[in-house]
Amino acid sequence: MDTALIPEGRKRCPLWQFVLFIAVVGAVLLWGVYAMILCWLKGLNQTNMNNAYGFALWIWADLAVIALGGGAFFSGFLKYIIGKDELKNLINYAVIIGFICYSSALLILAIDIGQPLRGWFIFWHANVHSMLTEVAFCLSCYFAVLTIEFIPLILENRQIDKVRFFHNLSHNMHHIMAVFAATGAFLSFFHQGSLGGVAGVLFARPFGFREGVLIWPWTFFLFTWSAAACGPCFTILITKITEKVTRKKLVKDNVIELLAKISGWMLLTYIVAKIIDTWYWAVVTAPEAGFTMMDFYSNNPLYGLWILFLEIVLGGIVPALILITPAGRKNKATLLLATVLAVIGVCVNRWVMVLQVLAVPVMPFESWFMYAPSWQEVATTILPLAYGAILIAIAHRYLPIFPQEPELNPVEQQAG
Amino acid sequence: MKKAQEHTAPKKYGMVIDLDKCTGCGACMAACMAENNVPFREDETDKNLSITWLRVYKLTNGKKFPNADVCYLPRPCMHCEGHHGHSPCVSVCPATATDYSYDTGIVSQIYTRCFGCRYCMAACPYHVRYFNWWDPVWPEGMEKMLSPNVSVRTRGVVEKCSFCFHRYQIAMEKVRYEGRAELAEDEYQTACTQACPANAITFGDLNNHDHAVYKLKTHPDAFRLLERLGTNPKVYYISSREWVRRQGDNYLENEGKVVAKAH
Amino acid sequence: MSTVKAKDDGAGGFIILFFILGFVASMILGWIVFPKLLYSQKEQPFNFDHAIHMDMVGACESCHFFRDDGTFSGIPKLAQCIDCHQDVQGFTKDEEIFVNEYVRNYREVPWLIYSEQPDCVYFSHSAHVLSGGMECKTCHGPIAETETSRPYEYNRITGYSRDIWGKSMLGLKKNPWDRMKMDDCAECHRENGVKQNSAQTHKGACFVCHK
Amino acid sequence: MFPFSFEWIWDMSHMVFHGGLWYALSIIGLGMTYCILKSVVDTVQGKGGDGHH
Amino acid sequence: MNIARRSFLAFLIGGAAGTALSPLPWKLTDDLSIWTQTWPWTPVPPDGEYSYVNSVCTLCPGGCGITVRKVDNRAVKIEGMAGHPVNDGGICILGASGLQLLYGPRRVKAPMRRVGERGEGKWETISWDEAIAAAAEKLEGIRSAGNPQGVACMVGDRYGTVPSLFERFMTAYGSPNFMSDAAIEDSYRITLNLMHGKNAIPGFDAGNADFVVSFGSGVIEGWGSPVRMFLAHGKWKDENKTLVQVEPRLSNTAAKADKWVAVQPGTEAVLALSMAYVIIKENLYDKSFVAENAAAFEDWRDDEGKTYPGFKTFVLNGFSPADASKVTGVDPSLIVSLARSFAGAEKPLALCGRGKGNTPGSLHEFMAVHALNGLVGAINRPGGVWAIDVPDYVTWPKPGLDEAARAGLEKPRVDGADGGAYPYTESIISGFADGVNSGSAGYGVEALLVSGANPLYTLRDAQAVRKAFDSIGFVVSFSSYMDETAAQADLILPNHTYLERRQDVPAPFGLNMPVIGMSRPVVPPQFDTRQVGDSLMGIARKMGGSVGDAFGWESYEACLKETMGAAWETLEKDGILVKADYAPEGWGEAFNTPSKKFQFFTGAYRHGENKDLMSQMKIEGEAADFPLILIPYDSMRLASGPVADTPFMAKTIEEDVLIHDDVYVQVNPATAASLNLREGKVAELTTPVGKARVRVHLSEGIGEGVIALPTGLGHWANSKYIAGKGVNVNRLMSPVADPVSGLDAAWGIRAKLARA
Repeated sequence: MDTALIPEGRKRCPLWQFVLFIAVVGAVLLWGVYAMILCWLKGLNQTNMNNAYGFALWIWADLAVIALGGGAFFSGFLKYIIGKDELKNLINYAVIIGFICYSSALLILAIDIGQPLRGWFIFWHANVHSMLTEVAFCLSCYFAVLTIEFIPLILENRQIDKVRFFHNLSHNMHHIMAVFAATGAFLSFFHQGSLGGVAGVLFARPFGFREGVLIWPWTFFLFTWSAAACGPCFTILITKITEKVTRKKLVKDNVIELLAKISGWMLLTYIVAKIIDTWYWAVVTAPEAGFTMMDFYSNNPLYGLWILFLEIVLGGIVPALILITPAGRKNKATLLLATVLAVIGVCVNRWVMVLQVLAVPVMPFESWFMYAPSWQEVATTILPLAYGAILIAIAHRYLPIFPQEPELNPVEQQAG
Repeated sequence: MKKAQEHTAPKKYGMVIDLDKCTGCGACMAACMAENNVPFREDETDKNLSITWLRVYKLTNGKKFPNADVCYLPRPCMHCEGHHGHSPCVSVCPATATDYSYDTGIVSQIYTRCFGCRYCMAACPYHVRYFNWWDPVWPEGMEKMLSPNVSVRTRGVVEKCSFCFHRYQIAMEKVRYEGRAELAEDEYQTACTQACPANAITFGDLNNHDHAVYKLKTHPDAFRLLERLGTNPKVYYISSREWVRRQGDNYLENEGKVVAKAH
Repeated sequence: MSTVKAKDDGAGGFIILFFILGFVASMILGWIVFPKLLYSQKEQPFNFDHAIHMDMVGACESCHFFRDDGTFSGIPKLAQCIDCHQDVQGFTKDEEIFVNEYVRNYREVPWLIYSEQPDCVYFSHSAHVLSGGMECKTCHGPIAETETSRPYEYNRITGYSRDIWGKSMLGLKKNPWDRMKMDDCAECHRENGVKQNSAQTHKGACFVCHK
Repeated sequence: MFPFSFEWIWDMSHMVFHGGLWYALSIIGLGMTYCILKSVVDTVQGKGGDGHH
Repeated sequence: MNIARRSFLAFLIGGAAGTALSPLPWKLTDDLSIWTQTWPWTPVPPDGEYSYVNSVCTLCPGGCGITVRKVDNRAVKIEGMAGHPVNDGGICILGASGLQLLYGPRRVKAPMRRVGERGEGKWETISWDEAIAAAAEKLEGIRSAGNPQGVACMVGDRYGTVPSLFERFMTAYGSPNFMSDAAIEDSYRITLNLMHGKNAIPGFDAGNADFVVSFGSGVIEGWGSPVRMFLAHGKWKDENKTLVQVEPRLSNTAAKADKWVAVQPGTEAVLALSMAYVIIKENLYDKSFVAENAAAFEDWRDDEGKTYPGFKTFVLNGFSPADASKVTGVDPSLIVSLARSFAGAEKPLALCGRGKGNTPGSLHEFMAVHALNGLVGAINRPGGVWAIDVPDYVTWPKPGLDEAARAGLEKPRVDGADGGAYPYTESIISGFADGVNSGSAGYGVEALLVSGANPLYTLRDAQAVRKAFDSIGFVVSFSSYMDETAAQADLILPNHTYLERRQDVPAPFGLNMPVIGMSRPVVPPQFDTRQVGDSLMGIARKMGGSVGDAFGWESYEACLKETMGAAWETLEKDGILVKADYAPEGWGEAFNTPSKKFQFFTGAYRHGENKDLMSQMKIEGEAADFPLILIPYDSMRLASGPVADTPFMAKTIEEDVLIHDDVYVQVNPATAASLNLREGKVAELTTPVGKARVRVHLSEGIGEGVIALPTGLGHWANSKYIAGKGVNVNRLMSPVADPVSGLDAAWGIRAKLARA
């Protein structure tokens, strides 16, 4: 059964290794599921969130995975809209990573709300002025698009492909994939942005608030931009990790380098915009609310200027410079470093825009609000990682994700 | 409907709290809890987990003994008007569970609509919004004191001060029964206003020249919390102490006092 | 067409048949079995003849009256019924139950209220009847003409009276009193321009009807 | 989300927002319907891999 | 794929399509969300007819009028009664949450007899007949064994029919050991006795005063009739009147005052006398009042020709601001300016009695402060202190005494409140434990009746009180709630709560007009409880003989009705009887001292004139072992009397008072630094009588060397909402008998604080 499912012409690890891996990661997954069930049955008192910290680890994780999942929409955009055809060798994986990120994000949202059985109110009773409504709609729609993009991949499984209808379906879906990808890019642009808007529109939260155009604060655009810049880095990073784990080369260097180069330029332009935004905020926006920039970075045990340095310099300027330099992205070590830094950079940005926003005291007689997650929160945040690892393992084992794999790893004797 | 609808001038209910008079005794808090079926738990010492629609903050002037000073600041929901009713919380609620009425100026919260995303809590700089982290539990027999005028909230929803809007509703029943058009000032008062033993709280229609709040809000020592953020709150404070007024908002070091603008 | 296909590989007919089977089975389940399971019935403590009372007292307000504070009395309390029912008034079995079980024991009759709104709803009778000049019938239907009390139907999941969501599973209504959902209140409020002052929806503000 | 729901208003922001939403939903829905129908037709017409390698 | 599998798939797809087109998924989704609106375990309060019942709150001696909002037969809210002469619509936090006592989980629901060990919490519910019989039998046994004096009784309030019934019972029974909870009222009463010659309670026309100097009184922390004082405070603010607070700690009153005078704890009397020094020295006193209506201002001679120094000499000989400054720590110039402003004000008023005034104080201090009022003539005039006759409407004929009773009443009191040492004091509840433990009365205490009091919690040196209780064989509690004392009792005959009973509420403390209130049943009794008057009469009647004969009334209500006489109807109708046209007595009748004038205290007070008033009132502990001084502080949010905090109140306890189960001790940062303690650190607080785990809270509101703990915490028998939280400060303090009154005058205790 196992071998019959494995794509032709590709070598996979022995079944016991695979099962062992799934079992180990599955145990972590079950731990997360247990915590998730606790939260659903007993309520959010299982977390360490409180009335001052209504958004916590989960929402950060949510924003972070969506930013990282941005590789899917941006690669799709590059391939289908811009026409960077080389990216077809990476797009499948980008889609799977995106699918994992987005399904995780939706799951987290379902755990995070106080009344999960009323979760659908966000659609049915939608308030279009709320950034969260926009997030929910675009997120769900884009998740649908990702699912549509993922389906043909599943249908390409050796056994499923044998069914004529599925074969045709897969073929037909591939045929109009550009339409879906374009829709996905459109949706993605908005929801990445609206996630940025979540904190940016909070005009009574001076740390998060940004001015902007029309209904969109600058963070709207910065979030989209940073997701487009850092998402592909994450795709590259996961690809590299997959290559490491499977001990095979799966994608050719030129493909990776192309994506890395685009990513680098995106990151550079993003970080320039981010610096301008930060400067304007520090000099104009915050003082209008009665704050100096240092009010946001002092008198507390965690948030200092270091976090700004980590986000902008280490997580932005450094990886951008590495990636736009041919030598930087050709060198395996610096490429890896750059992608890791970019991922850290965008995660730190999301952290700051979720958690620091709430930590900053706004009423002058208050002090900083600090928070540490409970194990249930940590477990449910790790859950998507475990789920992602399992899904990647299964997908990689049974689906022909990497078109270049057979070429890069020729199998001497075809397995029976 | 046969009869014409009441056409009365839009009201803007608001509050003026005299911090010189407020003694920090907490009667307003208890009256509010009793009025609004607020639940209680065994350990309420973590104030970030404790539901108190009206919270009395303790402000200190930061000076050394014996020049230290303390001021209590009761903080109900500010019922921000924001810009045309777009208060910080109202516009962010994804399910339209919180709303602003142009008719009364009250920010409503509908518990059965709220699904507990807590975005409004993140949006509110005053921390007036409280999440029901736990199921409310009354010891056997104590559910007898629950008021039918305010619905009991379940776990997982956000709640907040309503300016005792049910009291407005109850008062209006009588007004309608007697065939009157308007509510008198003393017919609709919040539970905290009524209870305050120091008479520190004044409540009424900020639009109505005849109401006490109309004049009080223009007191030279009146200010509003975080006014410069544009929340346009409807709760005014009066304090004769400069240090208290300064703690009402954030100011840069070399900035003078920003004068309260009555809306 | 299907016969042609059946000839082709002999499976198409079966497939379509099973599709239809599945479709019909689930339709029956959803439209017939499910409503039966969802709703349960309770009988009123005893039958109440509205018509005969209307003949005697003349108007709804005689029993369902407004108190001096403007609040609505709702279903009359025993004390009020006793005014006439100190002794058995007629020869019906219901009258006998009422007097023997309730009047004699000073026990309130646990009437089941068809129009009972959920706890989150604030409803003012004075606003509708006194200010709005509405008739009882508009919302409550021709209950005054009934001689028997129909069974009280309630939703097993929500516990609410079926009259709120309405009889029709499609949510359709012919008469204004067929349903008492939020949309029904909102519709009438909109038509009559009642407090359409919400910043969010430009319709009725939430606190008009919610508590 | 729908014109008959209480929260629906015919104003600019709603039309832009819901316009975008329904546009995206239609593309997704129509696209998938097209794919599935076409695949059914293709299958019936005997196109595609024979399924028996 | 075979046909069966394909058909099954088709069946499923058909089923899915059909389901989607049926109401099932949609209605289910909708109904599940509606189900969450009110989960089956969420209470839905039934609606009904609204009504309002006026009554009087008796949770503290404040005597506020309350209006209870009812829905059908449920009380849902307590509000202040508008127009009431005491509180005019206002209400305090305890009063506002009173329904949580009525419906609370710690109600004693029926008469109960202890079955396990004392305090173990094992009870059996018994009938009222059994309960009454059990109490009567036990008391009869003690009496017939010739030890009626071995029965003691503690009541909460002193006046009114219920305390009087207990007093009557003790008299008829033959025991001198009738005690009532002591508070500043007792110290004030003795002060007025000595300085006015009247058996009176003080009334303060605070609202009309324009310059108030409070010597540690928690004007807005529950002193006097709390809501009335809040209203007065609000009036001062409105009318730009001045409040000066003399207190070692930045209390809420100090914070609200126009001037906070941080004084060394325990030296308030010295400051008062030093102000008197300035006023006399600078001739600022009310000369007409002093000349015409006061005695012993100048040196004076008694009938035997012995000369005594007058107040003037006394003050001028030792209380110059320079001298006083050394003791009080208050700048001499401040004393001078304070004295000038006080004397220069139109209607000055000086108040004393620390915090809420739950414990009496040093009589010297009370007299010194009252002398200040005398100096400026703030006696029996608008804005001043009025002497209001004690409530005297209980005018029953004396009970007939049998032999046993007469013999018992002859015996000395256990608490030491006898003619010899403390001639002015009726009872000294704080001396009871010591008396029992030392056996000083010469007989053992075999039984104790407790009503309206919670001595195991409220009395200082709780260990000694507990020891005394343990030695008493039979403790009967009449408490409505399972408080600390009830939990240690042998028999509980639960009283109705104040919302279920009819009872007279005499004169709220501090009100400057005679008022009688009437609390009445707002709701029917929720449990099998009985008005304590009926329980007591039941016991007496069961005992029969002269004891039974002393209670001829049919019921408590009959007794109340008879006692109130003509006032009954008004009380029934309005719930209150006010002598609205009351005015202070004219100078002719105002003073009943030997001179028929206001007596400055060197003249009034003949016992131990040589007491050194320059020194602080001594508290327990030596500075060498205990370098710090611990003072208790009161807060409106912490009920510190017999009744504990309600759950609502517990919610309002501030974050710098309690964290989880740990109480914060307020420490000046400099003191903390010297002890190597930081904010929030756990520390061990030790006093000569006990030790406790506390957390450190740095506060600039307290001076160096002084630390403060809140009162009202550290309950152990109450509901889980307050029990087990913090420390009962009474457990860490010991009573110090005032040399004149014998009442507890401790304002603090020496202590030490160390890292734990």
